[in-house]
Amino acid sequence: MITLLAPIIVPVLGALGYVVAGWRRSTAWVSAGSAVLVLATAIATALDVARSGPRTAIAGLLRVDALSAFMLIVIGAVALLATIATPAFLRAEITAGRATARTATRHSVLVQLFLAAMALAVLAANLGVVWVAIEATTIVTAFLVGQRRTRAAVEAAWKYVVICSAGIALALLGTIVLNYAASRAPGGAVGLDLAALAANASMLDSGVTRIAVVLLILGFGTKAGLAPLHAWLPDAHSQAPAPVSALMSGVLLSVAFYAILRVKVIADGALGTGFARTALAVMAIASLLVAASLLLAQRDYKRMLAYSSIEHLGLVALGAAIGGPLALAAVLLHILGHGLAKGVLFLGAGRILQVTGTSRIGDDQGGVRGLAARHPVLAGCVGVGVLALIGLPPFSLFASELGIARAGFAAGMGWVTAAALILVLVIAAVLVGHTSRMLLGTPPDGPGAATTTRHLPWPTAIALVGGLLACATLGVTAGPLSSLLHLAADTLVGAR
Amino acid sequence: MNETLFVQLLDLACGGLLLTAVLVLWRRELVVIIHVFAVQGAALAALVGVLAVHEDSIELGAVAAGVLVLRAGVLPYLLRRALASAGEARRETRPLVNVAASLLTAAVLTLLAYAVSRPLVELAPSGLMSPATQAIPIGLTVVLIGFFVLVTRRRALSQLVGFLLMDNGITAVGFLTTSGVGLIVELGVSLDVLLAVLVLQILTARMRETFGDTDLDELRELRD
Amino acid sequence: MLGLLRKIRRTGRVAEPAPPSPVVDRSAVAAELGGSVQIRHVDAGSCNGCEVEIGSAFGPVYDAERYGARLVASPRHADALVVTGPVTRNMAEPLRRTYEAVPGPKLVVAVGDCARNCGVFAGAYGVAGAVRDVVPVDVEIAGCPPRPEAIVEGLRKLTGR
Amino acid sequence: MSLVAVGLGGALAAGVLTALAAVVVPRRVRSAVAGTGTVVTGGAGVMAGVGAMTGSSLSVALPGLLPLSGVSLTLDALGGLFVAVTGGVAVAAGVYGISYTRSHGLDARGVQVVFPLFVVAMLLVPAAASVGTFLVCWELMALFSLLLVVAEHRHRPEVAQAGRWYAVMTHLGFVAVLIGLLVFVAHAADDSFPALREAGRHLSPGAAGLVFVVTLAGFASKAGILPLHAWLPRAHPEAPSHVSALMSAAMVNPGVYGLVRVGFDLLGGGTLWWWLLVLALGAVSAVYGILQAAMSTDLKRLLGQSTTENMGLVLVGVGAAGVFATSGNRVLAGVALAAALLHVINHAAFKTLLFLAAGSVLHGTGARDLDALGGLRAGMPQTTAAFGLGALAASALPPGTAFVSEWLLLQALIHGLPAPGATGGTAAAIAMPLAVAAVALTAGLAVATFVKAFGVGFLAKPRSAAAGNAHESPPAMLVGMGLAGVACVVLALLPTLVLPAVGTVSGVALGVGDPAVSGAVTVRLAGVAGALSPLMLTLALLAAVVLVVGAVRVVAARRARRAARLWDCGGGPMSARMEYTATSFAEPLQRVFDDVVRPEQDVDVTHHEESRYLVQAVEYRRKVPDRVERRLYEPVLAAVAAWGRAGRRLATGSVHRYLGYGFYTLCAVLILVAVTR
Amino acid sequence: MSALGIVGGVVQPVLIVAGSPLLVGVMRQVRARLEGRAGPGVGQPWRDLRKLFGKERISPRGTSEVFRVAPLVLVATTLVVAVVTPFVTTDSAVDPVADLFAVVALLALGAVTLALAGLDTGTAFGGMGSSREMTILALVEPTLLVSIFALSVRVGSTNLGAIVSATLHDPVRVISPVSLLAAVALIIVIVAETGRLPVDNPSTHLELTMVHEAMVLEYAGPDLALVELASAMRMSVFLGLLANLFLPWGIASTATPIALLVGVLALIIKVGLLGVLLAAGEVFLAKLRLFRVPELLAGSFLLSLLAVAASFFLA
Repeated sequence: MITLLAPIIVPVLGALGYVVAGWRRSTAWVSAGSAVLVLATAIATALDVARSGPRTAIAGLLRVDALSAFMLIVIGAVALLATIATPAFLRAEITAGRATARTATRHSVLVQLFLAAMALAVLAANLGVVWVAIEATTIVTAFLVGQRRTRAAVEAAWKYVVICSAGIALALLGTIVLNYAASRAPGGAVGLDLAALAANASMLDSGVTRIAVVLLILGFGTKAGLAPLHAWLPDAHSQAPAPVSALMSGVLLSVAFYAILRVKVIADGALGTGFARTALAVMAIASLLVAASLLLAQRDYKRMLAYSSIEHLGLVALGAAIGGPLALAAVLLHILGHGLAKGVLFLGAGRILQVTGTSRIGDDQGGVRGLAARHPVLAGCVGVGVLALIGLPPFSLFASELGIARAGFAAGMGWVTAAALILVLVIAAVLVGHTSRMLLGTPPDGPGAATTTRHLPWPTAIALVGGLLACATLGVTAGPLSSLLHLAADTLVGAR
Repeated sequence: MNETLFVQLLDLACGGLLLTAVLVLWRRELVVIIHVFAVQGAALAALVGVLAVHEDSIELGAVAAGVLVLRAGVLPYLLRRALASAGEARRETRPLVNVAASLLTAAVLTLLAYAVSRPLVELAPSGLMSPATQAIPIGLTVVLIGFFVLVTRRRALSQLVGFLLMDNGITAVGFLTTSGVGLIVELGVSLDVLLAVLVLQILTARMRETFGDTDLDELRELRD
Repeated sequence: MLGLLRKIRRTGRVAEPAPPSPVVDRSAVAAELGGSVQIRHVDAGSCNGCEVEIGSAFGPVYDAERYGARLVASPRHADALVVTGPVTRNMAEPLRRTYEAVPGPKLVVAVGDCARNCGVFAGAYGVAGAVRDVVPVDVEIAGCPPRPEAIVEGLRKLTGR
Repeated sequence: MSLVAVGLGGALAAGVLTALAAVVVPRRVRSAVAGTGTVVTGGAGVMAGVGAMTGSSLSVALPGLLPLSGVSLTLDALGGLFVAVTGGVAVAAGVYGISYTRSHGLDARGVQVVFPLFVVAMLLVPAAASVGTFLVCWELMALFSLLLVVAEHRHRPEVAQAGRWYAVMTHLGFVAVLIGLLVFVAHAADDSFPALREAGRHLSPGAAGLVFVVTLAGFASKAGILPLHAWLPRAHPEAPSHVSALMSAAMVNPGVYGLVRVGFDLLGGGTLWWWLLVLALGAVSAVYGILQAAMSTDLKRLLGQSTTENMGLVLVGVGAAGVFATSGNRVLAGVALAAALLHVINHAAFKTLLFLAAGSVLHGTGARDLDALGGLRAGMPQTTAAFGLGALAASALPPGTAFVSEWLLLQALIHGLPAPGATGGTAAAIAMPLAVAAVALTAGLAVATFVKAFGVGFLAKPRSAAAGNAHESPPAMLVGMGLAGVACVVLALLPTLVLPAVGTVSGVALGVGDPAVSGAVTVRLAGVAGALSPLMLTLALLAAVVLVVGAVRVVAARRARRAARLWDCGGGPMSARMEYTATSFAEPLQRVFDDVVRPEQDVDVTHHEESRYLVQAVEYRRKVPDRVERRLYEPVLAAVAAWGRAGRRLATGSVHRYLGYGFYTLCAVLILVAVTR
Repeated sequence: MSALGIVGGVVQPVLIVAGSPLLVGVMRQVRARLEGRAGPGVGQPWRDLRKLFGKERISPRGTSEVFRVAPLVLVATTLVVAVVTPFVTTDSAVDPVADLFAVVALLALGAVTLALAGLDTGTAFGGMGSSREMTILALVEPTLLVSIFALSVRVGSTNLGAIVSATLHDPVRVISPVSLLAAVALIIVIVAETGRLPVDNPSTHLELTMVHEAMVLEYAGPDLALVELASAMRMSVFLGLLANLFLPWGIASTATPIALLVGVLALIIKVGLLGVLLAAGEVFLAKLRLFRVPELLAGSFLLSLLAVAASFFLA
């Protein structure tokens, strides 16, 4: 019970603490502490679930199974990375005059609420509550995206809220339609309880469920950064402060996708695997195509990372479309690996922005160039992070991409998988090209150069290196996590 | 309440919903649009009220009251406040799709909504709820029109209204299908919508601070 | 091709019969060469008259090659230098270097009056001197230009054939 | 514990420990520690490889590693050969690296940590026994090598560019291998090689052909085969030299390994056209590679291009083996494959030597451009000797190292003309002579190329101050070169030490019982009347030299040798600018192959300001672009760039547009749902 | 290693070394006579060699061991070829070396060392000569090997002894189109390899037209003698190879003195005749421009390829 509620309550308490005490030297690490607690309870929950199956709390409003537990771990892990780097980040922002202690306080409060909302989203037993929680993340993060209050930040925040709200409204419509279908199920009203829906999926009217599933996938897909309603993502992720970008890219997208995974179980039960598979595969390929198209001529490294998130969610969607234990386990592993790697990269990108003052990828006119010469550790982490991101071993993204591809070919989706792999290849090529332009070569002299030679703050360094090490370790061996992975995948497959 | 009256009142409320949605599309003065939106909120509340009376549900009645307060009171108030601080720009400048074409599109969207919602309508059992179910397409139409407003209107405030239109439509569909999706979810959704509007209102203000105007086509700094 | 063949048959041998050997006493160096003398020709400032005659001496009619003399492309391959013309200032050093480049035992033949005593160019401002003023000369062939027969005769003194 | 287990385990342990040690030890001793560790790793690899080739084998399954796939390793004879080769190269490169890295500022942690790991990854590729394992080792190898390639990015802007090319092309190759193997796995019970082997027997010809062609593309790109070679002459030269050696001598081999493993072992031989394709690719690559090398003036780039050539020759051998095997001539197939594998070994030996020597030149002069080198024999005699030995080997002249393998290859090709009317007879009758011609042309051009490289680079007079001040490399580098040199000499004189084992390996790979090649001193071929003894040839040559020296002593006059000026036509001192350069040396060949290489020449005449009749300077530039690159890569790159420009229109910044994407999709999907109920 | 082989291994090199300057003498004499000149006599090359051996050795400054060793290697490679190739006897003294590829490669090795020596001097001419020599070598190699392919296909071996014996036992083969095509191709190749007209002019003094001569411009005395001897030997070896590959009759297949004598005489006659023909042919030819040479070689390559095709399709 407590472990179930803790991931929601701890951040809320953290937020309250910041509201009361404000952000200062003594409270700077509270958010990290709350992330540690979230992670710890997540692990405890996972162990518990693995041992004794799903649990519910608060009159069946919260429910945790292996999948939820896994998602909690993802939230906790990435949140830990982000919050470790946060104090140094905020301090640097304040030093640079881009933020005040008030901004920092608000930042910390909102981040805590953000964590709480995400935890609620994965713990909620009711699809409606999932929706509420996910929409809540939009509201909470809107001001985080607009934190800098520059033109670009306000613009990004507006687009973020409008597009996401519009998109997720479709999911609400879908939820309502699904509720309607459930209420008309022959075996008696089912309601919006996820487990009940999954168990009774075959009872649902197929005509109505089709509409509901389409709307749900489109709607939650918006929040997960999948095409066609992906366009908020690069703006928001590039404008948000680095730790927030890390959280948004690393977990928020996955949390939204978690909802799609839940919906897919229902859809598979009600409509057979083909329907959701087609929808997801189309969206996956479209997302990959969009990401590739916009990465090719990309000039901003934070946007580059954002588009890469679209790409990875596209891969995840492809994995979900493929279905089956292997693909779904790979999808989950991919979510975790991507969260860690992308978290590291956004933190690194934030640091690069702080030391260079520009978010342009280096070219003849300026931008970030020759970073490795001036900031070897930072550049090394970002470089290795990008290598992890393009799916090179020993990082876990390799294992998960391999798993998805293997399952894809085995499931008779060879052509789609091959097309996706080729798009991923193009994206990898582009990422490597852009990153190498930033990191390698002789550092430029004169204005726009990476002139500040301040050292990487040690917490940031720990976050960067730790995240990469975690990602690599996962790629070498998932250890005890692998049974959780399979358990979670089984919750998605077993309902069929 | 006898069945005929119920059907009549229900249809009236739904007609109000649809009409107000079309009016939002039609009119260009922002003040008028906000008024129309308030009327739509009232129509929605009426719809819920009718359902509450029909089902003799006090709970639903309370919900109806809540809907009335939120959608005909609080939200229009917020919109008006946003408009008041908007200063000069009180009219929707040229929308991306002109009014005539918008109205034609609305007609097409209505047809689409009817076509799409056929399975929903067919699923309804004959009897108690059937007249409500018949009205589902109207809710769907409102959603689509709201989305269309979102896509074609240049003012921040009109977009806000578009979003709320969608939301009204969704709520309508919710009540028309199953008389709501449970109290907690309903509350959560309403809270979310409220907060979203608040956030958007604040952002509108900030936009004016930084951009000086709220023509959304000014927002083109972030691009590739 | 057939035409050429016919021509060859009709022409037959054009080389004139060899005159009697002029060799009285060969120098020790010449004897060491044993009937095979490779020649590097150096034009140290000649008017090209002597070159024309050297050309004829190696042509089919006089056929100096039959006595074992042969023109070569490099002083490294040569046993003897055939020097023509008065040695001009610019050619004095090259001539010396060419002489240096020839592996021993080696000989120098000065062909023509200019090479022997600067001829009409004697005392001219660009002339460094006769060949013997620059490198040791073993055989001198007089004439302005010397007739091919004289050149052949001079060379036969080296080959001893 | 078998030799293989000890070796492979030792290599793994030593490599990882070395990497860890390189993190912690101080900079002073880091190069030495990393180098020594790499030597141990390589040595253990050799042990494992030799063990596997001589009969013992190893199978390990580690399901806990690599989530979702698991790791399983099996080292058999075929893999053993490649492991041994890689280990051997690593030993030489490791020793060499001790000094080289220290003197090139490469003793920062990055390179020293990655280098032993790179070796380990390469050692593991041939030991993989499942698709997952294979792919992970393959990519690890690519990752580590990529990190090593960009090690010197701060010094030369080309490095970053080379790194980009390499990263993209290697990933392209990986994706090809991935797709091919996964298509294969989809037809099998699981992703282990035994399961694939089983499935390979029942695969439909179409599916098998698809698997083969797609994986071939990947393997060919790793081996630097046309048209996927473009990265190789960029990446190999730009890496630090000991890494270049490892890449060019060892990292291209997994391409061959993969081809043999998938084509012969897993797919069971396939059909004729597969191998004709391989043969053609090999032949074209060989000729094109060496032609590019012949035009090249960059010493290391030249060596990289020569790698394409040699891998092309190997592929000719593999292709011929396939052609013979599919037409039933298993014995000859064994000979051809043995030739290919022996060439892999030989190439590894001499390419290591050459790259290490080129690195030594870089160390001694700081220059790679042949047009700026020359006269190095005075300053760096050992390096000159090493390069000379390597060049002799690479030119395939006796008593060089590659001579034996090319001889074997030609033997196989020459005997490949089947009796008229035999299956595949016509194709073979057309393919074999052309293959022989290609091999022969390659051999001829290789001679010209390496005469150029050695003659222009090391002999003659220095063409720049840097070359004039060349100094010999430190002992560790010399030892590294020495090791490679000894390997070259041994392989050249006594190929029979390895040939029987190689013959056995190729026999096993093809499923033939008898080894194709035998003999203790003389190489004898099974089923073919051919024999060659490189040792006797060399001895005969030495005897003849001694005889001639003696005879000259007797005949020639007792005169002292005189030192003299060079014959400069008596003119002023001959300056280095009058020498033939690498560019001018290659000019006649370039003219001959004008239509193939399409050189770009540019003559700029600058006139004197006062008068047009006085020339101030004449500038001649020549560039030999890679024509395949021009025709194939540039259009693709242009198309991708156009795609990128067009793609930017997707994100114009207009929120209406963004919402519109959703709205239109929603409408379309709703219509679709309504229509298709 | 049979007695026949050993005898051959002794007799052949002696014969080649002694006879090849004479062959050059004969060829020069033939040319001189056809040009209407008297000529220096057949013995003149020997006189030249004797004189050169008596002269001073010169080491140009800046040259290295490569320059000094090259003539030795050049002679040694040719000598090994002279020992192992079946010129007089069908058996070879060192059979595992008597491979056609090995022989070709050995001859190429000699050319390579000389080219390196040319580069080693660092003179413009040295570089030019070796550049041209290597270009020609690179183009000759494929023709040579494909011709060998054509010849060895029908025998099933590249062992020279085997090829010669096979032709000996099956004389009809000689008049096959395979032989004819291969022979023409080989003749062109030999002309190119030995530096005769129209590829190279052995008696030119003009540096711009030189190939072989340009490389050896720095050699003097005994070194030059070795180079000259070697090039004469290469000529004999190539002609001998040509003769015995296509017309092996007269070659000794037993170790009896008569057979050996016949073998020696046959070789002398065959090679002498070929030399005379070659020299006579040269009178009718002018030197080709360097960049026309590849056309010639391409033609010969085509012929050799046709020979292979013929050996398969017309067999």
